Amino acid sequence: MDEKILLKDNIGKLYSELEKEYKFYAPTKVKGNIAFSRISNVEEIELEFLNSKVPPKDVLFPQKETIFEYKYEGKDVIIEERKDLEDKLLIFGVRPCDAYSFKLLEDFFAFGDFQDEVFLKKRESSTIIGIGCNNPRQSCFCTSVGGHPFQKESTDVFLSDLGDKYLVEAVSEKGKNLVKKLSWLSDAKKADIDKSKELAKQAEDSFTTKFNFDLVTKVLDENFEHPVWQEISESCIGCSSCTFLCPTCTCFDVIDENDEYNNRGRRIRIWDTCQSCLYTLETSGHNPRPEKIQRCRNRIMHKFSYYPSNYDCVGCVGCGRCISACPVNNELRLIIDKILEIEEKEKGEKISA
Amino acid sequence: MVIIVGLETENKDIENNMQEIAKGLLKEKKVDVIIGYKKGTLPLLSQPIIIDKEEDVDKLLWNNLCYVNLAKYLVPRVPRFVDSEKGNLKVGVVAKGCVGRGLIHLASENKINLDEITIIGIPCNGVVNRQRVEMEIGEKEILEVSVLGNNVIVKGKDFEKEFPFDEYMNELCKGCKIRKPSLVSKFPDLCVGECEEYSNIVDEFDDIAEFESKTPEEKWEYITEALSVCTRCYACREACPMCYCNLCFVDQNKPVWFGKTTDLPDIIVYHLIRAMHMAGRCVACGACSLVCPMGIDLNFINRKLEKIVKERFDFTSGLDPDTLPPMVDFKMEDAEEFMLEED
Amino acid sequence: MPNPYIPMLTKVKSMVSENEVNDIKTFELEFIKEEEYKNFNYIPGQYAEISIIGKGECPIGIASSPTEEGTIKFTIKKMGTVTSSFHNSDVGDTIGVRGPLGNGWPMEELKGKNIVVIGGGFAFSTLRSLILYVLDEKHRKDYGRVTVIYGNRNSGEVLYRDVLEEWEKRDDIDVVLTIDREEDDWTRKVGFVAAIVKEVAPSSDNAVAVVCGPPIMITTAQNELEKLNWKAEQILNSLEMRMKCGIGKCGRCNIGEKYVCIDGPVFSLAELKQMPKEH
Amino acid sequence: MTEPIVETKQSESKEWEPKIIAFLCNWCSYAGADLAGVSRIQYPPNIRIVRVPCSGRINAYFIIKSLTDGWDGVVISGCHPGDCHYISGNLVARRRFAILKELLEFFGIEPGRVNFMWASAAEGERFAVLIRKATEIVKKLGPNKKFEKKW
Repeated sequence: MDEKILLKDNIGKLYSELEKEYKFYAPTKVKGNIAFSRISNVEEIELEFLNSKVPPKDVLFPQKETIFEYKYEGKDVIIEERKDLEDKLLIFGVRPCDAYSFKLLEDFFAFGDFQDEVFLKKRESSTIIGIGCNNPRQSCFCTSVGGHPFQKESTDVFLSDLGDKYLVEAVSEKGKNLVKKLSWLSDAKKADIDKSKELAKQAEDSFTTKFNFDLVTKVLDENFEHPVWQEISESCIGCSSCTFLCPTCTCFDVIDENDEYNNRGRRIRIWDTCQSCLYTLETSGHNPRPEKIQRCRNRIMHKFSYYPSNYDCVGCVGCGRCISACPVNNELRLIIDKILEIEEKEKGEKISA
Repeated sequence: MVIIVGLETENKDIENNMQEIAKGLLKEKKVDVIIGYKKGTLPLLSQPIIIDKEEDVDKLLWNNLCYVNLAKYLVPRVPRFVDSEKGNLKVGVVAKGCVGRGLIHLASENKINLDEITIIGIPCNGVVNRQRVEMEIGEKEILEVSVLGNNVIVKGKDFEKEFPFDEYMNELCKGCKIRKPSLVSKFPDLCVGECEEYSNIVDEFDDIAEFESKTPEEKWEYITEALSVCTRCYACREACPMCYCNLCFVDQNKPVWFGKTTDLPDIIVYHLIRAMHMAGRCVACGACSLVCPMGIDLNFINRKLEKIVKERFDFTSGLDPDTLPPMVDFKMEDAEEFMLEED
Repeated sequence: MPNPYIPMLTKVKSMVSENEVNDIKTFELEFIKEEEYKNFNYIPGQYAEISIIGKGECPIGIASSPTEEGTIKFTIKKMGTVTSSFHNSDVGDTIGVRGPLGNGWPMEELKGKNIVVIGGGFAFSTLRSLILYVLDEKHRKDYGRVTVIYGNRNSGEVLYRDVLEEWEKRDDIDVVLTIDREEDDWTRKVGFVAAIVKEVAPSSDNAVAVVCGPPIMITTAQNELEKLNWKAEQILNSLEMRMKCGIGKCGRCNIGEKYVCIDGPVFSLAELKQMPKEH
Repeated sequence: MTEPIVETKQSESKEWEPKIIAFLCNWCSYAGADLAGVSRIQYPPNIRIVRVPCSGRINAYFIIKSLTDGWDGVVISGCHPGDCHYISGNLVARRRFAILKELLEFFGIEPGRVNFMWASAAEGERFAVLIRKATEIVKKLGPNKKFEKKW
C-alpha cells in the first residue's frame, strides 16, 4: 500500500533525518502567534494549530528579501547574485489552502515573458508537506474557490491528522522520493485510510460560508462604477492588515539599502500594499488611485475579476485571514454579499417589470 | 479601580439610552447622520455603522467590543459625511470617553469644527483586550462571546472559558479616568447624553513605574522583544484618530528618513518617532493595540507619553478645545533638568 | 533564463543639458559588456528601468532610436530621488539598465501609413526615437508622410534642437513647433497643442496619430482629433505609471487586468476607452 | 557615490574614539564654538558640527537619523532660554527635547547618547567644557550598536 503512518512521537525522527538535507520550516509559536519559521530543534514545532497568522508564503516570498547585492569600487559596481536560491527547503505542516496559494503564486510569478527567478527557483527547490484541515474555521471558505480542506494537489506529501498519528500520502514525484527515503514509516491500514476519508467528509460538511465566485466575477466585471463601492469602502480605515496577511498578495516595493561604511549595499524587495495611497503615487504628484474607494475596489477587483481574466481562477484561496484580521469588521463575506445584492436587485426588478 | 456591577445590565442601559438619544436627534433633525457601532460578524468584533434613518437606530449597539475610535472617520470625513450641496453634514458620534477626547483634541488642532458634530456621550465601562483573550484561547476557534455578570465568557466548539472582565480589559481602560466625554462649556449643545466635567485628573502612573526602574539593557530587550513581530502594516497608524498627516514620516522619500524594512532597527525607529508625534496628542483609546494584526501591545508606550505630558506640562489631551496642546506651546519655566550643565 | 531583476551595467558616456533651466538632461550610456548591447534589441516607444545603484531605480523611455548605434540615450527630468541623483552623476559613472521593457510603438502596424506625431513637453523622448527610426534610410520607404506637432511651455524648454533643425530642413517631414505664450525671436507657432492640431488639421486617411505628453494635453489633443474624424483605433498613447519592477510583478501599474509595464505603455485610445479610468 | 557619511571606523588597535554629531544654532552656539576656537580653548575633536538656523529647527528625525546612521552620540546646542534670535524657538525645542530624551530612555537607548545644552556666543569656555563632558559620557557608553543592521 502507498499510504504510510507517521506516529506523532516520531516527528523528531523525521526532523533529524530531513534537517541535514533541507532547510526545515515548520509552524512555531512566536509571541503567541503561529508562524512558519526555520527551526533548529524539533521541540519548536507546534502541531496543534488552526492556521498560521502570517501565511507560509513568507518562506518563499519573505517580507524583506534581497534581490542582489552590490559593491562599489571607485566608479565601478560589482553585482553579486544570490547563491542561496537553490538551497533545498522543506515546509512542514502547510494547510491545503496555503499550499494552493503556492500554485497561484507560481502562476503569477511565471506569468508573461518575464519569470521571477527569485521566487521560482526557491519554489522549485522546496518540498511541501501539507496537513489536512480537520477543523475549518467559520471564516474559511476554501470549498468556494475550488479548494477542499483535504486537497492534496499542491502539496508533495500530504498528512491527515488521525489523533496520535498521521496518515502519510506521497502526492508528487518529489514527495514519493521523500517518502521512499523514510523507510521506517509503517504501512497504513485500511481503517486509517477510511478514518482519513471520514475526517475529510466531516470537515467538508462543516463549512458554513459558500460563495458562487463565477457569479461574483460576472457581477464585478459589469459594475466597476457602482455606488456599492462607496458603501463598501466607507468603514475601511485603510490599515492594510488584509493584504499583509493574505497568502496570495504579491505586491512589493524595491529599495536600495546601503552600508555606507563599507561602500556596499543590497537591492531588496519588501511587501507593499495596494491599500496605501502612496502605492500608486507618481513622482509628478499624479495619483491614479488617490481615494480609499478606488483602493478598496482594486483589491476586490484584483482577486475576483482581474485574476480570473488573466489566470482563469479566482485569486483567493479561502483561508479567511482577511476576514478575521479586519479591525473594523469590513470583511470579505459582507463585501461579497453586497456585490451579489446588486445582481439580485437587478433580477428582482426585471422579474417585477 | 472602578467597580463594575453587572456588566450585562450596564451595557443594556447604555445601549438603550444611546438609542433613545439617537432617535431623538434624528427625529428633531439635529443631526443628519449618526456614526456608532453595530454587531460584528465575528465574535470578538464590532463594526462601525453610519445611520441616517430613525428606523435604523435599533442597529446601534454598545458592548465591550466597541474599540474603534470613531473620531477617525471625521479626519478626513468619509464621503457620506459631506453633502454635495449642503457641504459638511452635522454628524452625531456615539462617543465613549476616548472618542470624545479624540474629537475635542482634534478641534484643538483645528482639524474639525465642533459646530458640525454632536457628541452622544456614553459612560464607557471598558473594552475587552481582544488580543489577550485570543492568545490565551490559543489555537482554538472562538465561536461566541458573551458577558455574564462581570465575566466575559468565550465559547468554542469544545471549550468554554470565563475571563474576569476587570483583568481582561484593555490595559488603558484599566486606569481610565475619563470614561465619559468631557463637557465643553463653550459649546453647550455639543454634548448630549452622559458627559462629565473634569477638573483635575489625578493619576499615579504606578503601572509604568516598574518598567522605568529597569536598566537600559533590560528596557531595550523588552522593547525589541515586544516590537520584533511588527510587520509594518501601519494598522496602528491608520486606526489612530490623531494620525491624519497626508504624508507620514515613514513614507517620505525626499529625503528618505528611515528604512521601510522589517529589520529591527527600522521597526524601533518607526515606533519611537510615532510615539514622539503622539506626545500630548494621544487620547488613550488603545485602538492602535487593538487593531494590531500581530497583537503588539503599544499601550505601555502610550501610558508613558501620558505620564510625561502630565508630569511635565500638566496636560491631559481632549478635555478642552481651547487649551493649546503642549507641543505647540511653551513656558519660560519649563523644567530643563535634562540639559547638560557644567559641574 | 537570467534573473530579470539584475541590471546590465553601463557607463555614462556623455550628458547634455537639454533646456534653459537645466533640469532636463540627456544621458548617453555605453554598455560595459558588448554582448549585452547586442542583445538589447529595442523598438521606439519601449522603456528601460535604469538605476543608479544604491539610490534606486525608475522607468524611463528610451530616447535613442535603434538606428543610432553604439549607445542608448535617456532624457531625464530632475524630479525625485533617483532622477536627482542622475543629474548629480558624472561621465564615467556606472548606471544599471534593465530592458528593453514594454510593448513600444507598433512599428509593424504603422508601415505604409502616414504618421502624425503630437508631443508636449519632455514626453517627446520616445517620439524622438520613433521619428528618427522612421526617417532612417533603411525604413523611410516603409512609412508615409510624417507630421510632427511639438508644443512646449516656452522656447527654453524645446528639446533636441539639433535633430529638430535637421528635420525642418528635410522635405519628407512637416515639423510644427509651438509654445504656449508669445516670445520675442520666436518665429514659429504660438498656442496650445490642441489649438495647433485644429489649425494643422491632419488628415485621418491612412494615418495614425501618436500622442505623448502631459495628461491634459493628451485629452485635449485627442478631442481635437476626434472632431477631425479620427477614429479611436487610430490614436495611440503612451501612458505613465508608477512602476517598480517593469516586468508585471510588483503590481502597482495595473489598469484593470492590464499591467502598463508589460501590456503597455502604448495603448490605443480605443483600448483605453475599454479600461477603467485609473490612469 | 555612496560616500561614507562617517569615515571608516578606526582600526581596533587604537583606543576607540566616539564620533559625535553636533547641531549648533547659528546665532549662539555656533558663534560660541567659533569663540572657543579663536580663544584657543581646547575641546575634543570628536564632534562634527552641523549649523542650523535655530535649535527650534531641529527635528527629532535629525537626532534619530544620526543614531541610525551610526553616529555614537548627538549634541544639540542652542541659545539660552530667553535669548533666542527668533524669540521662542529654543523654548518650543526644549519641550520637544524633553519628550525625546524621556522616550529614548524609555526605549532603552542610553540617554547619554543624546545631549542637549545651551551655550551663548560669549561662552566659548562653557561650550568647550560641555563638549568635553558630552564626549566623556558618550565614550563611556561605547560604540552605538543598537541601530546597526545585519549584513
